[in-house]
Amino acid sequence: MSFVKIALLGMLIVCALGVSLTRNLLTSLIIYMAYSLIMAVIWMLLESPDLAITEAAVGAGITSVLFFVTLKKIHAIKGDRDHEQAQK
Amino acid sequence: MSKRRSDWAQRPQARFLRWMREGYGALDDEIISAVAQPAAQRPDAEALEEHDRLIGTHRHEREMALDRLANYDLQRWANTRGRKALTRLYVLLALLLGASLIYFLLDTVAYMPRFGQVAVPTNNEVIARYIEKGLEETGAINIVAGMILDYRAFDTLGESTVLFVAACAVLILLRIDLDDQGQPMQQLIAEGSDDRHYEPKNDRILQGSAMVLTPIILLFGIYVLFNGHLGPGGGFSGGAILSSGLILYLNAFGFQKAGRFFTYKIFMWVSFFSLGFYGVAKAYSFYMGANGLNSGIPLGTPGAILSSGLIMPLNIAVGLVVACTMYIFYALFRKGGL
Amino acid sequence: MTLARNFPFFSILLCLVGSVLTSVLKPKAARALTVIISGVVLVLSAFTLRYALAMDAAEPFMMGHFPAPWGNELRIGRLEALMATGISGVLFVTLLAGFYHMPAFVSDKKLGLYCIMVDLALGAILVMLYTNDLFTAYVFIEIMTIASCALVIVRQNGHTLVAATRYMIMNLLASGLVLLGISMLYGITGHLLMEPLGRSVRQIYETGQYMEPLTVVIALITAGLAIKSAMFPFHAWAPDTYAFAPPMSSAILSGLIGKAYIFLLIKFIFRVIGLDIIVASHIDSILFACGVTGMIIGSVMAISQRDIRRMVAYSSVSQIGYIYMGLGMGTEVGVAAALFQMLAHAAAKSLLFLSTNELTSVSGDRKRFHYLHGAGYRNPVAGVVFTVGAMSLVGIPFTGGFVAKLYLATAGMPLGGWVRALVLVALAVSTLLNAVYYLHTVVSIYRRAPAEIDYPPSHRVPRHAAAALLISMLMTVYLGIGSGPIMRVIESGLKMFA
Amino acid sequence: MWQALYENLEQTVAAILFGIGFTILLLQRNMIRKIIGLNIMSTATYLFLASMGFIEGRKAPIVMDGVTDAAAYINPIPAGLVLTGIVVSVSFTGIMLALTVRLYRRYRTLDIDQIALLAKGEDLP
Repeated sequence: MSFVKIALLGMLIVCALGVSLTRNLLTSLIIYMAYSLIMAVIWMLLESPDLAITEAAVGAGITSVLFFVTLKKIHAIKGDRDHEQAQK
Repeated sequence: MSKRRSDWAQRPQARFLRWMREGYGALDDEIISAVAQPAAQRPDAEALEEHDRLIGTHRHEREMALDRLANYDLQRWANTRGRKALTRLYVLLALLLGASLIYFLLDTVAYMPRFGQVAVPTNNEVIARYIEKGLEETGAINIVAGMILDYRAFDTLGESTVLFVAACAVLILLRIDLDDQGQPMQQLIAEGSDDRHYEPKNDRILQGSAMVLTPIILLFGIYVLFNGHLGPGGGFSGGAILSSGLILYLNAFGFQKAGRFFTYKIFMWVSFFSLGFYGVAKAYSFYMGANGLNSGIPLGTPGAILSSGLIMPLNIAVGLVVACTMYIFYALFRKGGL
Repeated sequence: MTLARNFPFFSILLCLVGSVLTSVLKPKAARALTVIISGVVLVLSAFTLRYALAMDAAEPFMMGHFPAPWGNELRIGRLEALMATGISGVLFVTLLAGFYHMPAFVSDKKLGLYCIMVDLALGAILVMLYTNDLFTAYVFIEIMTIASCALVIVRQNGHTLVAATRYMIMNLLASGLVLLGISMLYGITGHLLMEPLGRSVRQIYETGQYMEPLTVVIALITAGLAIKSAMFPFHAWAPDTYAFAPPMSSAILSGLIGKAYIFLLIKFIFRVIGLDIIVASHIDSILFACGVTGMIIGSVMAISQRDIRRMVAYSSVSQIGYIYMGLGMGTEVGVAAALFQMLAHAAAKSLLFLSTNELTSVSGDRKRFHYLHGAGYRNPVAGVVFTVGAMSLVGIPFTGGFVAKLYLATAGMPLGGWVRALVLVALAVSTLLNAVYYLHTVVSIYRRAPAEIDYPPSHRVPRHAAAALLISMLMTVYLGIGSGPIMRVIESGLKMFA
Repeated sequence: MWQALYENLEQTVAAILFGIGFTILLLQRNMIRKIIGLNIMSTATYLFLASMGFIEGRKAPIVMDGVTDAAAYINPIPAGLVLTGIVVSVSFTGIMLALTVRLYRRYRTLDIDQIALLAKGEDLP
């Protein structure tokens, strides 16, 4: 059992807890992105490159983009609202 | 409330009778008596009929009043201490449930086969055949691709269908319908479902890097797509990479430019052709297999780009479905249409 | 090698390809195509049933060139064919009777998408009936979950959005449990197809190695499927969903989709685990307890509703309780009775939801009971059909529900002392409660309408819809009169299962 | 037990993550966090599944140099199943997020309990 694997698995748990414990939605989202990326690395370590590439593209990529665009929709990302007001 | 309970109208049999007649639930009677005056004074059915006739015209108002009262109580209760205590209890119970779930699962894991060993139940004749015969039976170098698109192709057909059904469900939820004049419905736009007014921002840096990156990403996606039977990758990852290139382009240049080559019609037709091709091709091979016939699809030389029978076309079909679905997810979230 | 053995595969394929084809059609054509597909599936399933009745043992059907432990498989047996015929028949009638009032609930632009969902739901139901592979079942469970969520949210108001969100959360939780169960089972057996799984599980039971994970697997998968089929303590999502969805969707969700999950559970119990191991693990007692409680509490909740749609929705919770009571008896007779109850409930419940909608729409779309006075005269067909459906669920003789209850009681007889008593008491109490709320509704739709309430001018029900309602009423009655042959098919089908 | 848990470390972590995801799903009232909890739950299952296919010292199942010996490669089945699972989870994430957007547009909040309360009193005069 290599040290790297243990560290990565530990980080998974930390990230999962972090999602729930942070106050800001954006922060928890970014933590979730990190979680997905760590998962991709772990799959590389488990000798499943197919999974790693799919997780990196779908889990960390598309899913996060969808989350971000939702946050933008619900004005949880602050910059947008200012922009909107400035335009008016 | 020190009202005398001996009123006939309050007795169970009267409640039951009234409920059979009028239809409001017997269990709601408490609320009713709080709003309306007790029904009748005299214990006979005639009086009840009379009462019915009297309140008949006001029934609607009474129903409404009851609803408002119930709702008012509910909303008020939501801010009381009882509710807060209940919430705390719920939190405690949920934590307890989660902790006990973790405990049971860990207990189970301790009895599971050991990780990484050769002598585990999963290492059986099934994977022996996949690995040893996979190359000659499916022609795919990537055994995973051979497995999901040939041995267990029905699962993968289902999986592409999941994407299709998800895209349709999001279309139901988020698409802004055009009215009869072909204009988007104003009310929905006012609700903020469309953020088209943000664009075009004409961000030089973004546009410049998108100019460079989009072709590279698309090319890489196509490579992953076409290489699915030879190495890691395949339809799902390739499609996701393709769609991320498209999304980047969309973000840099806006919906108008992207809409020139990707419309709702194109989405539907591409999905139609990809899924239709997938379905028909696999149906042919399933039918042939089930009835013991030879499908007659050449497998080619393993390792060549044009090899392994149906796997590459199927990968491309899956990739197109994935790319379209992801792109339409994004476009629907952004502005409720394409 | 007859053509008939391909029919299950053809019907699944027809649904999947048909749904894709629907996506490029105009709404009217899409509607017609959906009805045609369900009709064709009905015919194909009937032929499959005829084919299955002639064979001695169930047949596997390879999906591809590779046999059992390697490739996906379907399995053609009597029970599967019977359920497929029943479900597609009910769906066909439901679509005929329900489609004409969909424009009241769904905007015209979204009708095409709705048709896609109906097709896919039918396809997923068929796959779950026929499949011989647990992972395929999982994938199609997800399709069914998403499609049924979409069936709810086509009607776009706040209630359906909230109901659909609840529905999705509960169902995805359940999917997670099922997937975890399947992956654990794969870890301890190394198989995904049901026959080799059954053999490995038997081996595990005999040697005792990995017995602890096996128990957890049974618990996880049973819990997941129980949540999805709205078994009593997990029914929280059901009433709102059934009450606010368009009536046709409620009919499909409650009548058909829930049944597919239960059928998968029965398959899992019989073909993967084995009834004796389930009994040894005492999971069946838990199902029994939940079923009995659900029967009573669902009925009590139904009585306390003031809205006819919610009442019908809660009565579904109680009826699902009957099915789980039969399952929980842990005997083949009990499961056979539960299967019959599934058919009876599917037929009666879809009919109830549809006729309820007819009754409320002649009363100005008001669902409170006192507005429904006289609705049975304003729309005589719906009144009669509702009455028969209600009678079936109450358990009046000559209807499907009566026979189902009779079989359940008979199945309870050979059980030990207090279990038998519990079965009989629960059946009696629940029947009484059902009678209270359904007969009350029947009485109120046949009361004289008060003069003060003005009702909308009555619209004509299209002939085909009225005919479809009457046909589904006849189906319920047929289940009550001609139950003998159906029960024989169910029993011989269960024998083939093992 | 601790020794066994350490040897099955991937599965142990997967079990803990599943529990955490489950608890987040139950506890958090914010829709977005609920969805993240769902995703954590499903990825935990995938980790559980994928760890079952790994065999120490063997390579990824991509045929190299024409070696088709079963002792050379790890189990390809879990990889295929997880691939399916990942795509399924992105689909339901999309739908849940779409539902969230619609709910927010209507009720201007992400708190599911509050939304349920607001929806109850909605069609009253």
